[in-house]
Amino acid sequence: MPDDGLNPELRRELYTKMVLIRKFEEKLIDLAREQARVIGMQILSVGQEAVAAGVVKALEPDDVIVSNHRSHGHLLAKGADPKQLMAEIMGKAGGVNKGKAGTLHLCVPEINAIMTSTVVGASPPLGVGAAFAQQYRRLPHITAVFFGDGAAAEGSVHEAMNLAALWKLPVLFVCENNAWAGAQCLKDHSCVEQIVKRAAGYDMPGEAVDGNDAEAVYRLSVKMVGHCRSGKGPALIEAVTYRMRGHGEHDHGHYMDKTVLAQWTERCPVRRLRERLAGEGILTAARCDSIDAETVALVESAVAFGDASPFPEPEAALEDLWIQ
Amino acid sequence: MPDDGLNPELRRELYTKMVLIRKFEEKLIDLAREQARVIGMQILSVGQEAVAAGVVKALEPDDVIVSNHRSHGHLLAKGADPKQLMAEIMGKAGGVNKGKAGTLHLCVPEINAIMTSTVVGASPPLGVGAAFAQQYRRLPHITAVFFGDGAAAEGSVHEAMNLAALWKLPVLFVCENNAWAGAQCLKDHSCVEQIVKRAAGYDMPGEAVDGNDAEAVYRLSVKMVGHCRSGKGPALIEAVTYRMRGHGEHDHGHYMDKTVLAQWTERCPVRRLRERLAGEGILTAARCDSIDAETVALVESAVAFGDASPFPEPEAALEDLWIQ
Amino acid sequence: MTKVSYGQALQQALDLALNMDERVFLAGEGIGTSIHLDPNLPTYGLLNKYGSRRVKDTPVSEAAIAGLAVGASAMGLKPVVEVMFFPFMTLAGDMLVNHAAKLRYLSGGRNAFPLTVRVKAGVNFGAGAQHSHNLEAWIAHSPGLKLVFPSSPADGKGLLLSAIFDPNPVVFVEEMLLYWMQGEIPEGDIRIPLGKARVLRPGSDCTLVTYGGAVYTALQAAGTLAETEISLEVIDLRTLVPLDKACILDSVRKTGRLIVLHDATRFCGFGAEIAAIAAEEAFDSLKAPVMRIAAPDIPVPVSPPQEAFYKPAPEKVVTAARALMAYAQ
Amino acid sequence: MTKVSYGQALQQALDLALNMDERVFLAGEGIGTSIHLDPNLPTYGLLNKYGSRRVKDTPVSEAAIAGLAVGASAMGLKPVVEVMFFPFMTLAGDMLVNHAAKLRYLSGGRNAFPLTVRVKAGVNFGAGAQHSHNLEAWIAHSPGLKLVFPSSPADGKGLLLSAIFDPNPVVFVEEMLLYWMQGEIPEGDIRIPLGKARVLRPGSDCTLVTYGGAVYTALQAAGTLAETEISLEVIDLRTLVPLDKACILDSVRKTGRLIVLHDATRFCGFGAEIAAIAAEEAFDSLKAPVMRIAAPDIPVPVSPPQEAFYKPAPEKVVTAARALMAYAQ
Ligand SMILES: Cc1ncc(C[n+]2csc(CCOP(=O)(O)OP(=O)(O)O)c2C)c(N)n1
Ligand SMILES: Cc1ncc(C[n+]2csc(CCOP(=O)(O)OP(=O)(O)O)c2C)c(N)n1
Ligand SMILES: [Mg+2]
Ligand SMILES: [Mg+2]
Repeated sequence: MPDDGLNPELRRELYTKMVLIRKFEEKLIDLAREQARVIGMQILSVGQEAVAAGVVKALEPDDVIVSNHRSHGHLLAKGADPKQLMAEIMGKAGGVNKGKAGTLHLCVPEINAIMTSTVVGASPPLGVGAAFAQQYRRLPHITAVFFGDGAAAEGSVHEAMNLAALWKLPVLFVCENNAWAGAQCLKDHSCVEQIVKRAAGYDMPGEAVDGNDAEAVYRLSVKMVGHCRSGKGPALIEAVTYRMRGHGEHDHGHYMDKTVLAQWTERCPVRRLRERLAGEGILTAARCDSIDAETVALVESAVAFGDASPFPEPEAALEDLWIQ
Repeated sequence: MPDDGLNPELRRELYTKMVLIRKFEEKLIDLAREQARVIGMQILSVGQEAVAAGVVKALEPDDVIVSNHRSHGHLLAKGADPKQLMAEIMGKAGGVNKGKAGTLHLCVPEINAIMTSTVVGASPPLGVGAAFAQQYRRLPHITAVFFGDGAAAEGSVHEAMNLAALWKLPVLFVCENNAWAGAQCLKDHSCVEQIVKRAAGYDMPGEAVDGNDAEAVYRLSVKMVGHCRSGKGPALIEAVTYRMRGHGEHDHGHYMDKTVLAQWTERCPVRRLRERLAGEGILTAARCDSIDAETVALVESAVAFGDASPFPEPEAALEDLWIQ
Repeated sequence: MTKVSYGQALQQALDLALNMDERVFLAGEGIGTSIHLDPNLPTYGLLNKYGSRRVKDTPVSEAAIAGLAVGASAMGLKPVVEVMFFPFMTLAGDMLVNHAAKLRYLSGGRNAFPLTVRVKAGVNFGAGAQHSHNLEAWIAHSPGLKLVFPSSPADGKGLLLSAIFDPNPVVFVEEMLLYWMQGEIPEGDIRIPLGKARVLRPGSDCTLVTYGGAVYTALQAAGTLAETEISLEVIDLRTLVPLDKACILDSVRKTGRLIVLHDATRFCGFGAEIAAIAAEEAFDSLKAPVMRIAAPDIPVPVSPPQEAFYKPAPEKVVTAARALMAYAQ
Repeated sequence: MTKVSYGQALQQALDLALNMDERVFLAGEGIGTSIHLDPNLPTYGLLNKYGSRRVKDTPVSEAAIAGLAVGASAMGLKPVVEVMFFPFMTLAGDMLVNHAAKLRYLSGGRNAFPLTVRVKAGVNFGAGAQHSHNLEAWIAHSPGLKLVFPSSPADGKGLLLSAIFDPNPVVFVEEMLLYWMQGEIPEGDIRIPLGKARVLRPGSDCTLVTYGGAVYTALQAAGTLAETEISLEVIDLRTLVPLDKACILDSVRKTGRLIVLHDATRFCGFGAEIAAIAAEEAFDSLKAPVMRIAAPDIPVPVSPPQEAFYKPAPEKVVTAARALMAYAQ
């Protein structure tokens, strides 16, 4: 069981995970610039690491997550192997999905990250289906579903919430409100400022949280996960955060207000946690630095693994569709 | 402008409309029993007449309505010709849509009933499109959209509400909560008892009303229509009523609780208004009887019109798809 | 063998599957408590027998129903969900086509979606184009989905059992107007493999390929043609994906003539694929042009004479077969 | 004539339409303020020029976007809405197929839906099957929708103008990887009628029918074949519905051989319709089997060698044409 008290070890783990996500994605920024080292769009969660780390830390290993197009953080937080992930993002045969998925549809069953969809709004109905299976099989597990503020406008999200609440399915809806859906800011795509306002329309608990505070996210998640696990049905968390980069690395964010961005940079979740833990003497600056350095080395080894892995055979494209 | 005071004339008109709807549909019950006089399913609004009459009375002739599978009441209230409607329901060439629509997709442009869809949940996005055109063209008109409690579970309804509220479109969402979606009662298909709870999730006004009280429906509609017309955006009315018959005439309602049905029969909206108007001396019993009798005659003449009209030519099925 | 209706045969398959495998559950709008009180409907009586844990009435939410199937099957269950009428498949399309059909492939074979979607097809029940619109060609053009379209009680039962226990996602189309048609079915868990067509009526002059309710149009025409000594070989595809190409080609190579028949509209319909396969792979056997008989390219109108006009009639097959026999290259 | 990119040509059409007719408005996800700052994109700069009343960014709500188009067009506007990538068309499917395509018909011709839906098609941008999945065959099998799929800047401009001002609903497919391709276009409101194919390269030995980006695959193959004296006639359909059957049949009757090529998957793809038409209506002219060249029946994988494998290459056309020429009946 996750400890719902934020003990020092857990806080250090939170920090370590967030550094892993940050370093992994900073490397992808580099690789995206060097043409052809990574494939397709690079849609990163830089600035949103506290959501992935905080929510997933409140889950059990057997709990399931369903992710969306901005998935690296969720998967790394859940324990995906950075090597296989990196190789996959490079489209290599050694990737976790043999290169077929690339960055957008990563599937990592060994950590119960069973589906990732880049169709915006798809993760909630998929996750509701997974949660149904958990309820049906009387498992003590829950499903956490990640989706964005933009996705909240999709009809599928509404249908999923109604069904989950009606059948009291153990699903935690996590809306990462990062203030953007592509180039549209929240007030241009949503009629409400707080997505969590909608929870009442499904008679389910919903709370907003500072999505740049990993500990706050964790605390709320523990509470909401407890609700879901106890058989009382779904819950909604709205993690208010900010997309620190363009929508993807192909987007230079020309429409983003640099002042606002600077304000959010001040609130960088990784730095905040580091400073807090250092301030409280839980992690010394030196220890933080060595965590950072170890993580960079880990990420470099992932890149080396990816580089060393061959591309899949073209004809292998014909495999993996059908089960015989 | 509709008078928002309920003057005697208006109250008499409400009664007359409701009687028209009731008699028209009672005739359809007969015709459905006599095989082959009417085509397809007969999905009737018996018991729900106050919603159609009350809402539409609060509209201007130039206002638009978009209806669903249970449309006869909405269309008659708006002023559709009973003759052409009846002929259409019979699949005849003299029908308002040449027999192509039948009962389920009636389109009556001359009364601004521009679209009816039998795809549950489709009327809200269609109506939002119509309301957009009204706003875009700076018309003083609004669009009223009818949908059921069952439809409220469709994703399209959510998308429509978000868009309407975001763009402040002049659309009145009218949810006819008749306690059933086919054979599923409200608590079996909706996670909330009151659909109107969802209005807050779109920052739009929403109010429930006794859907069997035509005057109450009218009063709330005047208020909500005023809101929409003033440019403040959409509004939601939930008219709480009851489906007095099976889903359609092919359904004998074996799953419906007879005691509950009897309670609602007591609350018959037509009788209630009649008794109220009689009690207040606004319509004598004799006048009511003669309205009823005139309406029956009108409906009979509609049936005669339908009977006299030929079926369309088979080959005419090839017409009306494309505009050259 | 017992004699039951097509609907009851499907019901037996559902019943058996529920009984045999705890992982099977049913979900859909009104599949438990229905407005129809008719023992010939596939899900009739199953809620009573298996309870609301395994037979689930849902809200009117096609995307969520399909998502339920995708998500639950990813977790190892064997969902059998219903989309009421074919046109409503549009609302489930993203979940089925972008998710059930693709996510296993994209995962490099690391997950699986052993789900079945039941859907009703058919014209001639007076409901019009928003209820009647055969979209099997859409499904067939979505790699990753199997597609079954049975025409008889025995096929219905045997193929539905195979569909439910197939490890891939399957769309199972039920011809609504056949629900009341009687036929013999074997007892017990007798499955018919997916991907095998059946020669319903052997013939030597002309091959007719069809499926679903149109099978009866074809058989009627074959009877009429036999009177004037034209021997029509009628093939019921039964499964559209995977397609039993060998059966079609063997027949066309034998007869040298091909008619394709279906109730769906003609342009880009499933018949186009069959015609194309013949033109590609049996070209040297063809003695006459391929002919397609299908609904005209219009939505389904409600008025009875027009709806009847829409549905391909046996006479059209008779005329086509005669024209092919008369054709001289 | 001026030289612009395919994307800019489309942009000119949108610009002209907005300028000429107050009833035209644009809506879609990120069509005004976009994450892309690229003047070659069709809607680039139009928000600035026409303001947010006429160029509308929407929420991520494909069904509502399509519903907006259907409802607004029923009221006499001429909406031009965008569905970002073809697979997301599934989410707009009900509104387009069950409503835009059917409601006029069902109304007995009493209303009209003069809307245009722009959608991006294409593989080889590394996004995989949930972004790349050509579904033109679905649209073509939905009576009531016109379907345009231009391959050049001039066609793009002329056909988009025709689509916008056509009184019927039109799905307009844009080949994404062509956005940056340059070509000459005429100035002003010059329209190309819907329903007219074009012989891009006359030839005498074999007809190749294609559309969209695959046109360039065909032309490249035609060049290679010319070196060995095989003369390929390349037809660019431009409009898929209504289809210019006469153009195809004239060519096939002349050459006696037909190859159909597209980037969509093969089974039940649009090519099946073309092949079927040839087998029905040009049978007596055919000297060899019809051949279809299309993507394999799999979702689009992400890994570059596999994605390249997916897309039909010119070599396949060359091989097919040689096989057809060598074919002896
Ligand atoms: C159904 C669908 N429509 C559109 C897109 C294109 N798209 C990709 S991400 C995105 C914005 C999503 O915003 P949000 O849900 O807030 O997630 P974020 O990118 O901010 O993490 C859009 C519109 C898509 N992938 N799927
Ligand atoms: C998209 C779709 N799904 C299912 C149906 C079948 N169906 C017709 S009416 C109905 C129930 C609708 O309930 P509600 O919206 O409350 O309207 P009511 O019939 O009660 O007026 C259903 C499920 C349909 N027509 N459209
Ligand atoms: Mg966002
Ligand atoms: Mg209802």
